[in-house]
Amino acid sequence: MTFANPHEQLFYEALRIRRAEERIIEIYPTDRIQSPVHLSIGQEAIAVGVCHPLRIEDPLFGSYRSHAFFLAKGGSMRSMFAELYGKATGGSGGKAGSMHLTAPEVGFMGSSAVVASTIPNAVGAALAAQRRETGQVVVTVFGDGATEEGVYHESLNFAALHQLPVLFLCENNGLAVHSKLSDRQAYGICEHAATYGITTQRCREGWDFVRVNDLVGQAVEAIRRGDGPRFIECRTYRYQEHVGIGCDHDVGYRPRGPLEAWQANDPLLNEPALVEAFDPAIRDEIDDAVQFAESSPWPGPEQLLADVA
Amino acid sequence: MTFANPHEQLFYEALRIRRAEERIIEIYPTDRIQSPVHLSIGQEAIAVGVCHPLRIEDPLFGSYRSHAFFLAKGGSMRSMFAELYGKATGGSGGKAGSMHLTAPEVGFMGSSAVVASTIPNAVGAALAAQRRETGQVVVTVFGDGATEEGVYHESLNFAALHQLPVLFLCENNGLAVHSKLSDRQAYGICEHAATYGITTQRCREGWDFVRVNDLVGQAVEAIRRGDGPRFIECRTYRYQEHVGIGCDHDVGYRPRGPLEAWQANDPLLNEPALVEAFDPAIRDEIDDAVQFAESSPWPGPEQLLADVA
Amino acid sequence: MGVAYKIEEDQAQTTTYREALFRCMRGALADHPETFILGQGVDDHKGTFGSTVGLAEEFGAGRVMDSPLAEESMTGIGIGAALNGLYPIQTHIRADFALLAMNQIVNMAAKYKYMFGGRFEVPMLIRMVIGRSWGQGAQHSQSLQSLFAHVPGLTVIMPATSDSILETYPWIIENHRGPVISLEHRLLYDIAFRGDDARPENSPLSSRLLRRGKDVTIVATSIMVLEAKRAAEHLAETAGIEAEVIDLHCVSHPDRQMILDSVARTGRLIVADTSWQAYGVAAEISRIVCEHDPSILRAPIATLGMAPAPCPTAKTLEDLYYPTLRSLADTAARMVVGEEDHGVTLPEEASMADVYKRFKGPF
Amino acid sequence: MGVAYKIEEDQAQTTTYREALFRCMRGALADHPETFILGQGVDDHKGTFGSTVGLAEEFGAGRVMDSPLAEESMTGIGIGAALNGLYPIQTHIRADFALLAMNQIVNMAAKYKYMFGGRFEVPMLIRMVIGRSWGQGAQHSQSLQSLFAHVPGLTVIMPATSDSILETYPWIIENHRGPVISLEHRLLYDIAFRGDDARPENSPLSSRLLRRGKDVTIVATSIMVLEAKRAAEHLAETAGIEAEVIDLHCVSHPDRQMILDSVARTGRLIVADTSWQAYGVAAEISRIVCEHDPSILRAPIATLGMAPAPCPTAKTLEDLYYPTLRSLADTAARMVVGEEDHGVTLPEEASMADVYKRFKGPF
Ligand SMILES: Cc1ncc(C[n+]2csc(CCOP(=O)(O)OP(=O)(O)O)c2C)c(N)n1
Ligand SMILES: Cc1ncc(C[n+]2csc(CCOP(=O)(O)OP(=O)(O)O)c2C)c(N)n1
Ligand SMILES: [Mg+2]
Ligand SMILES: [Mg+2]
Repeated sequence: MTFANPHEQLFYEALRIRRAEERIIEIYPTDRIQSPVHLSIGQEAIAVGVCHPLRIEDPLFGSYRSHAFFLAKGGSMRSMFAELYGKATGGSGGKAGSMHLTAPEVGFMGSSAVVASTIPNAVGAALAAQRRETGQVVVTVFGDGATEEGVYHESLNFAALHQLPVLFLCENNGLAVHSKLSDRQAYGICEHAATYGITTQRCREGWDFVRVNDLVGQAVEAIRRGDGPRFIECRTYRYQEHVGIGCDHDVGYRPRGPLEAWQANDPLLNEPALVEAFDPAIRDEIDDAVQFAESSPWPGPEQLLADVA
Repeated sequence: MTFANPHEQLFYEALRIRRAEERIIEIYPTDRIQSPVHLSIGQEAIAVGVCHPLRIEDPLFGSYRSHAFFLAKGGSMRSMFAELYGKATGGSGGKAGSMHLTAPEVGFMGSSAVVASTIPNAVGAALAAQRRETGQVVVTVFGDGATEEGVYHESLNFAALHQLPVLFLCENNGLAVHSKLSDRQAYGICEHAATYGITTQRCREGWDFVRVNDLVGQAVEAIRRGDGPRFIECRTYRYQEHVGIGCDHDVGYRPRGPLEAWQANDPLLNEPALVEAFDPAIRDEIDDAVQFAESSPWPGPEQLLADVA
Repeated sequence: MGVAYKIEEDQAQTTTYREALFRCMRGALADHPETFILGQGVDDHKGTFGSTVGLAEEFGAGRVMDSPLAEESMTGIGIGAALNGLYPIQTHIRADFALLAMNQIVNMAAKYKYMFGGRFEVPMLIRMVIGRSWGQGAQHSQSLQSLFAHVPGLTVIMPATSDSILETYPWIIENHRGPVISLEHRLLYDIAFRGDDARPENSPLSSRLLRRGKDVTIVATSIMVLEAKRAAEHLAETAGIEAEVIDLHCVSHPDRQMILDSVARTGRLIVADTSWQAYGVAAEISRIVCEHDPSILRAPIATLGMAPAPCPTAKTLEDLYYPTLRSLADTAARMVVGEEDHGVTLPEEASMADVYKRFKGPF
Repeated sequence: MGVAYKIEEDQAQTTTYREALFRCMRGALADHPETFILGQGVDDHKGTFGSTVGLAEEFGAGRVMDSPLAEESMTGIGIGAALNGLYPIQTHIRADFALLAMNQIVNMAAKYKYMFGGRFEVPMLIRMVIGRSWGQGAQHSQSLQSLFAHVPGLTVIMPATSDSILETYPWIIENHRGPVISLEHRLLYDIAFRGDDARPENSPLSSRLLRRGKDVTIVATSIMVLEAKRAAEHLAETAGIEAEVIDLHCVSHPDRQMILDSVARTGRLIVADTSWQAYGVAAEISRIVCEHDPSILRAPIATLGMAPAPCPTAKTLEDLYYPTLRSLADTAARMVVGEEDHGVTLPEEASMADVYKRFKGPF
């Protein structure tokens, strides 16, 4: 696939993620995906904007909400669907499910279902990169809620103290499950991170993959130059419920207004020509991946005790 | 004992602490105090300056380095020495030793040998004070090193979020064991704490008990009025080694210069008339406490399994 | 003050585990002004799987507090609140997350009383939910009772039925002045119980003899208690094998005498637990028997628990990972008949497997 | 690459536990460029009780890194560094502090390999020092092996001698690709060992049969191995009682066959551990025996460990809190003679008690 400009390429990547998750929504009621899913619909622009400036060998660590980053970093569609189906051909051989996607072959290192727990892992990978002079930039992606965990403070401090090549990327969707940010945090995320001596930037237009791409591109360049860690907070908006495939603007914890405002800016909803142009290829890829997952074998009993210690 | 002015009173309190710890140093080689001791010599002014403005019922939580705060808060000299001796008459019946002094009768709640671990306990006590409308102000005392622990971040956030009546009091002696602050922290303690929306103040003259007393007095008043949490960082200087009774300016990790500079300001070393006036009464109290500890019984075997669950 | 909630007198009526939890939470808030609930999402519309739903509206945000994502400090705050006159009830929607609070639980809550010579008490209830099934995976499925039960100063319970909850929670909140950790099983939430189990005679913080039988003793925890009862009924009906079933319930303070008496009678012991076996419940029960008199065992004991691995998500592996009604019945039959080829018809997985299957999250 | 350090051939030469640790730390840095040491104070003049002293000067601050006070993230950083090509050696000067890192140890390090289908490895060594004696108190004295050994994915060792360290550490660093937790005993640091114990035949990650005897099997861990050897020698000399002594060493992966063979021969079992007994080592050994064949036990087993309470500081209580050479010898004599009133002269506490007494900190 060739693209006329970066906007189109990033659009394609973002659309690919959205369609993949929409396919998950379609399949889910059949119970063939027996795995709790945390969808990124509405948040895809961040994943593609962040991953585009990265090299394959730049390690990225994610959370349970990682379909978007897995795909944006270059993880294979087949690997993802097979993993969601719990098949032996999944990226983790069916042992991981949606919450623990991985694709080390493209630097997508790991994703954890324990909030904030991969943040220090990313800092450690950055320490190794610095020590081994690999030239890697490490990225840790986490939600606004993750910044409340103690380990976040510890990780910012260590990264800043040793000027490690790590990008802290906060996807701020204003919610942790159903709890509003203002009910959880007394600090401003960027103001707080800046006190560790880390250069921080805020991106309010989290729907704008080109803007995210540019911001991250500059940050990654600075980090690779040896300027130490950087911090970027991207505002974003989660369209679906926290976990699962439904919508939940009717249950009372959040109003519809901001959803509509966000959607009015969402390129994937506002550029039908590009959607039309890209959908067929994307549909083929997803069809193929689902077919692959469906026809793949289950992991055998010998896998139960394999790879424990 | 009556005093001509607050300076004299606080001087007396501080001297009382120093003499008590000097007595520990004297006794230690006899091995009658079988307990790791973290002395506060050089740091006493903070303890007396902090505790003076407090009410008895204001809970204070400390660390393993708590002789000074125990005494300043009103803990009994006898109780402390008996506890150091491991006697049944000690504040914790001999089960606690130096690192876990307590005197709930005067609001000295507890002290923990795990760095930073009483900070959230203080915040919780403040939550109870707020909920139960007790009018208490809770104080948590911790070192500069403790601010590196994740739970510190979590505790600041919660206290600020709920505007709890708690005073965070950081005794910044620039060291954690033998590690310099600049080798451990990328942030400025006050700048960082301020990002939680907590009013912070720094006191560079940590030898000056009157100044500490005034600062804390104002903060405590504000907190009691319902203004929410406050933060005070006091610079201070530890004269002795981290744990144990020795001096350690000769082992290479810190120069003598700052010690001498600090001592030049230390009222206890520079006002011999007051020392002379107060020493006899203090000596009597300490003699009595040591005598009490010496002659007290050991806890009996029935104590081994008492008070477990 | 009397016990806040009693089991319904009407035995025909059933109560789900979730309803029992809800009644206890509501009862605690209504009857004890010093209680408060602190946990992530306790005030949202899902209300901790329904166990706290609507309580924030009824009792106010000060009594039912949403918490930041900060397990260590939340536990520490609970301890501090307990030290200053409140009774905290804390929730972890997965026991796995409580690993972030181990320092406050083990170094502080468990020790505060003893360490200070009995001068403080830390009354509090920490609820932790054990996840299972439907792709929970390695970090949403751990059953950490052994880690807590190893530590003096903690009381650890694993309520297996609605009754257990209704008997224990109000009693603890009213009478017990130390920290209690309760491991609730997510798959029990939807199960309705008739409430006709024997009730413990004294403190509910002990074990329960649920079924008499002469052939084999099954000591079980949490959801394995249900499997044990089903297995016992199946074996009695189809093969005349009578299993005695003990719900261990208070895993930190099991009723040693009850276990020893039972094994002395049956001579055979199966331990069915929800966690890994090394250093787990089966190990502890083995110690109790071995220290007392191993000769009461007429055969080697059999133990069931999770496979010695993190939990995989693929259904095919998950099915092998957990012990089942069928594997339990098979084990008991083999033990009593004394042969691998015991000839006893094994139960279809139907009943409980259906429960597990119906579970589709949310968490 | 061969094993970095071998035990001295000259049997007369002795090596302290501290020296053994130091040689392994130095050897790891010298022979394996990917190793680094990360821990509080590892680069200071005291150098983790002497085990890392001078290494920062020799290998640079990048290889021997002081860490902030931040146990959870330090462990997480170690894991991340391991995932990206380094081999971290981490230190906790008290095992108690590792409770702050439980999430990274249990939820991450133990699971990273399995959870991702074997696509990652987390080779790392986490050293934790067990404190004891002289007023360490409740929070500086815990011996947390059981908490870790319960969790699949972790390998947990308790080196009891200088040999154990010299055999195991270099081997792990060179050959083992998963996380290893080593619990070192603070009171062993000053003890010099002659180095004449039998060496394990294959991997050093197993148990060690240290002494043959026909009358009773003593399975011991850490410092209790020394007490067991002393007790065995005393009993042999004074009463002709021959105790077989097994150093469990790898508590997560004990040599089951060695234990079962021994108990089958002696018929009697004592387990002497450094921690609490509930859900502890004695429980696990009991499970191994009970699942295999409890009839090999001719008597109830006896177990020694810490009293079921947090550790008190008063000397009088601390003396009761820990098992001793004397209580171990007494237990063995009672078991073998079969009577409370066994008539065997018990050892004076002299030797080990002297060691404990000499210990005066610092931490
Ligand atoms: C340590 C821990 N605590 C609680 C949870 C339950 N939980 C799962 S996701 C989540 C919210 C996280 O919010 P945020 O970091 O903002 O990420 P988002 O889901 O919004 O992308 C919570 C509380 C968990 N998985 N881990
Ligand atoms: C959680 C934890 N980590 C490490 C230690 C070991 N330790 C004891 S005191 C101390 C230094 C604390 O420094 P600081 O907070 O500045 O207090 P100070 O001793 O200077 O008063 C350390 C690392 C501990 N007790 N607890
Ligand atoms: Mg969020
Ligand atoms: Mg300090």
